[in-house]
Amino acid sequence: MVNHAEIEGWSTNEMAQKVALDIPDASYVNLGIGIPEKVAGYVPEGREVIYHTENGLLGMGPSPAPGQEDPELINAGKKAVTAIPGACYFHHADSFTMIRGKHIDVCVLGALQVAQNGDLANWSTGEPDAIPAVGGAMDLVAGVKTVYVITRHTTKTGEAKIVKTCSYPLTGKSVVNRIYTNLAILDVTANGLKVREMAPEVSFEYLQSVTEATLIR
Amino acid sequence: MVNHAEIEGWSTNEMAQKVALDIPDASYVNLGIGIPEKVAGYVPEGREVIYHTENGLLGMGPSPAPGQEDPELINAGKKAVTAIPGACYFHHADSFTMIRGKHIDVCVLGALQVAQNGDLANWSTGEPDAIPAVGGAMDLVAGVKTVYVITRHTTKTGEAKIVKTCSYPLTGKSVVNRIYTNLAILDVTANGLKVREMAPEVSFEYLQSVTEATLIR
Amino acid sequence: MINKLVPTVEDAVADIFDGATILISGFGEAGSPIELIHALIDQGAKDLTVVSNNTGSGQVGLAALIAHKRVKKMICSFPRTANSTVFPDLYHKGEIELELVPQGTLAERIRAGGAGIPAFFTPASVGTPLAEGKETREFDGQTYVMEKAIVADFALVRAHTADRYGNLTYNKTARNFGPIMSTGARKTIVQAERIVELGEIDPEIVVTPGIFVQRVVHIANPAQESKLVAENRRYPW
Amino acid sequence: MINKLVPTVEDAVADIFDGATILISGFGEAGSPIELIHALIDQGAKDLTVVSNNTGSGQVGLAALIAHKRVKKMICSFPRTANSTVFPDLYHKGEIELELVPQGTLAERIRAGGAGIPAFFTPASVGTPLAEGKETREFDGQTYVMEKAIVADFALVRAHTADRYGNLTYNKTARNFGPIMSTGARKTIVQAERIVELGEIDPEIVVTPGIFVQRVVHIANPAQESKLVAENRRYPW
Repeated sequence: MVNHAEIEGWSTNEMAQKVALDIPDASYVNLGIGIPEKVAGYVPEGREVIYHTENGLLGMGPSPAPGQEDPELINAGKKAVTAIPGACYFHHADSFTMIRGKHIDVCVLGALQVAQNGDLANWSTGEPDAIPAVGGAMDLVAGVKTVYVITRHTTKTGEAKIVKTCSYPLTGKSVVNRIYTNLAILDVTANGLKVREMAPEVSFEYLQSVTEATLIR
Repeated sequence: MVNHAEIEGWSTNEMAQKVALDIPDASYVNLGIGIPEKVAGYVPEGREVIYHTENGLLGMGPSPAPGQEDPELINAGKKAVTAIPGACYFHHADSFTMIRGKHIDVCVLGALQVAQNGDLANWSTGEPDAIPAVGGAMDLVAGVKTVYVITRHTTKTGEAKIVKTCSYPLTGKSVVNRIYTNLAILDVTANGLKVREMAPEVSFEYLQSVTEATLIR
Repeated sequence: MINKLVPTVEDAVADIFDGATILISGFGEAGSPIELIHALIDQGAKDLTVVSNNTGSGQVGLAALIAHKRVKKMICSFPRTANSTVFPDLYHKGEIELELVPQGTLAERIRAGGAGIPAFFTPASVGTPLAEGKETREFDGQTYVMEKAIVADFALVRAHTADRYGNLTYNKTARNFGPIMSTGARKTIVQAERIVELGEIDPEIVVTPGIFVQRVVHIANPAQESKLVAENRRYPW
Repeated sequence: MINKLVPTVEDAVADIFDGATILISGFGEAGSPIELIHALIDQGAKDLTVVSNNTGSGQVGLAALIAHKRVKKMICSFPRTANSTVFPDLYHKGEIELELVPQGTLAERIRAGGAGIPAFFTPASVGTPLAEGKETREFDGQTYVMEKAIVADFALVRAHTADRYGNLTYNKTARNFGPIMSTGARKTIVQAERIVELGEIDPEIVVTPGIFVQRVVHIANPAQESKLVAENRRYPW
């Protein structure tokens, strides 16, 4: 039994900021579509991070000014972006050489469920009428050195997303290294999910009560 | 028993010319090191043939004028070459994508031995003190659409090079399509080696007498 | 004489046959050869297997090809599209097949097809439903799944600049699948915005060597898919 | 701050350890990182496995590294060289191992290592002594041999132009193995003739994206191996 979470905890922007603080200087980073994209806005001054987008750009810059969008310069979410000085373009096989070949340091992905052993489900609810769509997620979790997940701690209807075993189809087995939720930051360790940090007002007991997986202090 | 060949037949240049006549307009061609390189000099007027060299150039041109050599613009034999307008450079994996992926139309190779089923031996005599060196030959015979061999009909000491079964280590099995020697042009067919053309003064009987493989008319 | 330039998109797609497997470049609209796809709709070939990252949007380009029921099967990584109901509708009705492939595996299978590599091993999808029924194998203690090359009959590719040898360059992230799809088909058909003389493309910057290209058609001002979708355009118009 | 530029070749090769596997770019002298190789000789690492298409010539560059008995094993496609007796002499004495690999298989094994592909199938060498002892398999009626990726500890690569991110371009056929070797090592060390500011290399023409490169050293005027060989030079001089 998991309680319905009543503490809001960190905002999405605060979560993104927490992730950004954990990305070392000089990292090559792939940010998933959606909330993960916010991470780029919070990289601390003095750190130089290079963003990879799997559709063929290393050195992705911020969104262009309105009216400056180029339909041939987009990110994996098909939104207009820019390219920084020192950027380069390449084809899809080379792009996934970067991913699969363990050249990308960090990726940040959303999640439907994360299991306590690091299993990730983020591409399909497995419902019969859903159109399955996977994109590059399975390649990213298989190849990137460090996989961060950023997600709300529970679903909108209060169901646990941090679970003992994923019920949704997997994206990858034992692939997640750290989970950032609105309530806590959790490390996936050999012994289980270790609480690294909790949002203000969140106690360990409360956190465990809204988490299906077993947490360790 | 094979006779020692006494008829000289075609010159090396004539052999190269025969090969050149059989290369269709608009072909992509890889010429092996040595005698095969001569073929480029005999492509008939009006045919446009593009030469591939496996060290990363498509659109190889003739040798540069003396003094114009560039040590970074060489062919697979490590000789200075030029690049024609419309040429391009690429790396080794892309170069062998062209070869292995059946994008090259014709390659012309030398031979130590060719067997009547199209087996080719052209990289090693298998002697214990020889330094084996294979280069791109095995990839070429495995991937190029049409494999031509250009070779003297017998060795300098009169031994057959067109044999029933290769005694030297193979470069590839059943890979040769046509053989150009100083005495004849032979097609490798499902039924055996078919004589396509003979040099002046060469009779079928004479040709068979200096050939270990069984010839068909 | 090597001249891969053909005068019209009709000439370019004339020999595409029923049942063909076709690679179509593009990531969303970026790099999608929309004029070639429209010519293929006009040409009429059906029962096609189409390999493309997405399934198009609106009622133009790839979505229109699907809407006209010319596509028997899609091989792609991301068939959901914000602005299209074409694929989902047919899929729910059971009128189109889907082979869902992780994006990197899709790229590598196409590249392998072009490179004469019949199969390879990848860590992506191991332990997931997309690896079910596929051979797996350990190398150095890690499990990998064997994936097979895709070899296509045709590729429809959009490039930026081309010459008569078929040498190509691309524009920004519109490059995406174009270079590997060019290698992966028996006949690669290209639409390019600019046609230049031989030698005008620096040999150091050619992205697709001409050997991989069979036909080039000049489309100076390709339609912009997102604009057509915003205007609710529908092909054929 | 990302700055992959290091001041000297000594800095560049400082951490190469005994027993390391090292990819060395070049096809003959074209693209051979001769100053990095000489620095490696000075540095002293031994028991190396070297992956390079050839074995060098004369008594400089790769041939000198071999002559100094730093190389335990060569993985290459063409170890015979017109102007060198270094490799043949040691090979005949049984003092150096040789793994002979068809050139295209060598390239693909290196590329696979960089791309996270542990193994693949190729038609090259099937039915020959170089396929002996290797697994073979049929796909669509044709036989292929399984080949495994090469993953190296270091790559020594010669490029033409570089920036501080490690983006590289090459010169003509000196490109050869550089781009794939850059991807295939845990640490890729580059010597480049020209160092430019970020953005000076057009993002469309970068051949090796900086992500594959860990260190760059500026060698404005690299020695020309064939000239040294003609002059009978011997390293160290």
